[in-house]
Amino acid sequence: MLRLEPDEMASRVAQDIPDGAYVNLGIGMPTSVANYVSDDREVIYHSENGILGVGPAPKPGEEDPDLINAGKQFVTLLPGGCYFDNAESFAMMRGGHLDIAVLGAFQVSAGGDIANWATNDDRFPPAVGGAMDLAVGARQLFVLMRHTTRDNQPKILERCSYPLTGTGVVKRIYTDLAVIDVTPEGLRVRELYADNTLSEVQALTGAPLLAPES
Amino acid sequence: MLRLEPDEMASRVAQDIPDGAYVNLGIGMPTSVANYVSDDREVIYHSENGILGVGPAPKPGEEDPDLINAGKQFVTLLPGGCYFDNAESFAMMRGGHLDIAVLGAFQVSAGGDIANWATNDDRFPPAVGGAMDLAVGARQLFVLMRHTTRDNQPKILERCSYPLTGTGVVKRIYTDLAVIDVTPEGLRVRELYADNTLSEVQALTGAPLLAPES
Amino acid sequence: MINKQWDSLKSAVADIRDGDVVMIGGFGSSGIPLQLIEALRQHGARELTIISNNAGVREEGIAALLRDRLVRKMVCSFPRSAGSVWFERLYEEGAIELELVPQGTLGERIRAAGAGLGGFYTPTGYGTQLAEGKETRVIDGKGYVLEFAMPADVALIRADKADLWGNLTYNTAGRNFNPLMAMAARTTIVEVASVVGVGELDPEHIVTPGIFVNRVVLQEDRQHAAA
Amino acid sequence: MINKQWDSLKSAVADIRDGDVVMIGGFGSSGIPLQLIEALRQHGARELTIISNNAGVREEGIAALLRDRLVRKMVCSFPRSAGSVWFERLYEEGAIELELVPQGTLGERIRAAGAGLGGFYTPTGYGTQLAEGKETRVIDGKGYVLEFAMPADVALIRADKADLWGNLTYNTAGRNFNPLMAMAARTTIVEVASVVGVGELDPEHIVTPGIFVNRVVLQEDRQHAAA
Repeated sequence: MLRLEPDEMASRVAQDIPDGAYVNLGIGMPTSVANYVSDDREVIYHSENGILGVGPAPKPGEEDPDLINAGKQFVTLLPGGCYFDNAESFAMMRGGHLDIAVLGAFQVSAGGDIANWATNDDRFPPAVGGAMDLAVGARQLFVLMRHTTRDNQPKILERCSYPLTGTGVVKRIYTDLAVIDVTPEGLRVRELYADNTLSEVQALTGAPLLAPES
Repeated sequence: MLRLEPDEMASRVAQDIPDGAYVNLGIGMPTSVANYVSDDREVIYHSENGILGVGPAPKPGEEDPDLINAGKQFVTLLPGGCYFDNAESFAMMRGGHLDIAVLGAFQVSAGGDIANWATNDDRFPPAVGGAMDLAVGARQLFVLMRHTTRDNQPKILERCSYPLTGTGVVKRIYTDLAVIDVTPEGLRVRELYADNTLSEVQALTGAPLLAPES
Repeated sequence: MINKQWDSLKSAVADIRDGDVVMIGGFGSSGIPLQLIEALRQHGARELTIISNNAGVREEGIAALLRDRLVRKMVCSFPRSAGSVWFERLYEEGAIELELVPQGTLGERIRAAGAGLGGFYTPTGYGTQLAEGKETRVIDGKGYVLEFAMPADVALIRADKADLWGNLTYNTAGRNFNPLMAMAARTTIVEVASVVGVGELDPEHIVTPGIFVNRVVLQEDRQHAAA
Repeated sequence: MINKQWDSLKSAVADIRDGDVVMIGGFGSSGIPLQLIEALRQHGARELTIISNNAGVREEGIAALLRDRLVRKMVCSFPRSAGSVWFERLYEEGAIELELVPQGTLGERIRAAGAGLGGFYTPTGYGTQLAEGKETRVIDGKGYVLEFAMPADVALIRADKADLWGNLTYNTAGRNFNPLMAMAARTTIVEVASVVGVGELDPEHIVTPGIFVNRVVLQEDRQHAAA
């Protein structure tokens, strides 16, 4: 069975980012999606800390100490970009102005619930950041995650066991095995990579999968 | 009995505007208060349409069509002034950031209610503008009005008969006869003009007046 | 390449439909999209709900929409100004519905829609006629009125400069409701005095980020001036 | 003449009291008033409630307040970052209270306090653990959580330039929570990289109007640079 590498997963998401889209990429693997959006597409990246038009990392020595992204990495601003405060930034997120948000997740449910901010391990203090605002607000919420945990347990489930970030909000799931749409009828496979079969992927999934529409 | 002229009334209010104050002057007679604030005081005037640091009228021919005050008159901006949108402007008003607002009124009650936006005449469509936001938000709300109606009926009453703008918000009333504080104990005369006596002023007032504190 | 500029006022408003809720920026004569309003009048959509601070004076702006009887309902804070004869006439005839909203509440309801909030508690209007029939609540000893978000189908706004991404700056006090309405409508259409290239506006000085703007149209006299 | 400039960080924070609620601007390392925080640490007020997006890393900023055990409670969205060792240690010890607030709700609660609103309905967190025990409401078919305004005694913020009236501009993404916190505290204290004369900031480019600012202090290294 083919399992995509992280860069291949990011590249697959990048194919579905349309020209002219306003996009928020979550911390971690989603951030790398930008590296694979082809140059003929003008995509405007949003960062929750108050940037539209996020550009690539600056050259060493040219960092602006205030110009970071949500992951606290130094970035640059593209021509046409701008700055704003937290209230305006989250108005963009919560108010449905972003076309697409791409988030990582611990778990996604068949109904489109997402859990990505806390495990049930209470040794560590919790932290939520902007995840819940993104989850409720983006017009389309894409999840980018491995299909299973390290010990091969499914991360796509009937119901999430971890604390929820948002309910009924996920539109599409990109994993290392497949692309899956969350639909009113249930989880519908949109694409299987290489020769992966529905039954192979189903075996690693904790909720029923519908076959791709022909 | 001495009745101040409108310019004298405005001048009397101006004496109580301290140096460095942020002040909103309502439409009509209150607007003229600015003409009497002495030059040794730096007062920053707010206009609800989105200006701090409102300056005097422009010279003829130098009007900026977008630069008007709440009364729709052309104004200028003082050095140090700035512009902002309606939400930020009313955040200043409602959020308690203005030191003083001076409003005209049809009626004021003994408990500090103010009625200044509508009469009970329903031939005309109602209009409220920013009056209710100013009434609830300014740290100190001063009312500047004639003591009585044209036919000598009191405008200071036990209860307002006109629709209210705000309840329990007026701090001080400047009329053509006296200056009156709204206190928890009731209306207390702060100042009687010239030889006006308490009983003369009381006769034209629809609520009990307390004598000035000695 | 992203280019939000439309070539005419007429085409920019052509899909506004009968019954639409239309926000119109401006305060008195300041920051009003007069050319977009005139294009909407010529377009002729009817039964409109107009959300705007004022209701126009003489035959100008919103007053012309009223005169042509294109408006079913006005939502505003100050419909009655010197010269607002068309609003007064229709109101007297019972030919128009009015929802009177305190000015700060009007702006905040628009902002709430743009910011994805359902509603908010404001002290404005508490204990007055304008709170009658509304839910109230005492929070920390102070009375508040519950007000709900107010979205729109279309916002017609005016700015000073735009770039091709729809980033906007304004002239002096011309902001008023314009930046808020830009956030709150499904389709935001802006008329501007000039259009500049992407990157020509200082990113620190942009007031309305282009994400809130769908269509940019140059004012017609400016088009002539540039031609 | 209005002059909000104070001559030292020390004097600007000297009246912060034990038990005060203190907002601190910044997001990660961006737009943090590090010098004001250090002045507060030296001042030594205890039992503070700190409202800030993060909880500091290593021994810097808020982490140093935690290390000195000056903080009773943190209100923030993301207290756990790489290197937030002091927060983690106190949390594990049970020596600090945490109120975890989604980031957009944190900003909006601060703004509500500054704007005189009592509270608002947000969709963020609806159906999650962070809404447990909170009032919810369905508006037009969508679920919302009721959140209340969050004011403070003091806000410590950072800006780029200030004039003597307290008007502020910021550097790039250094705005984040700073303009909101400026509105929400009884006393707002700002550290800046430069102070200019009244009228030297373009009125179109001022981000925080001086009405929201009480005290301006020049950063100490900037004071030396100017001397």
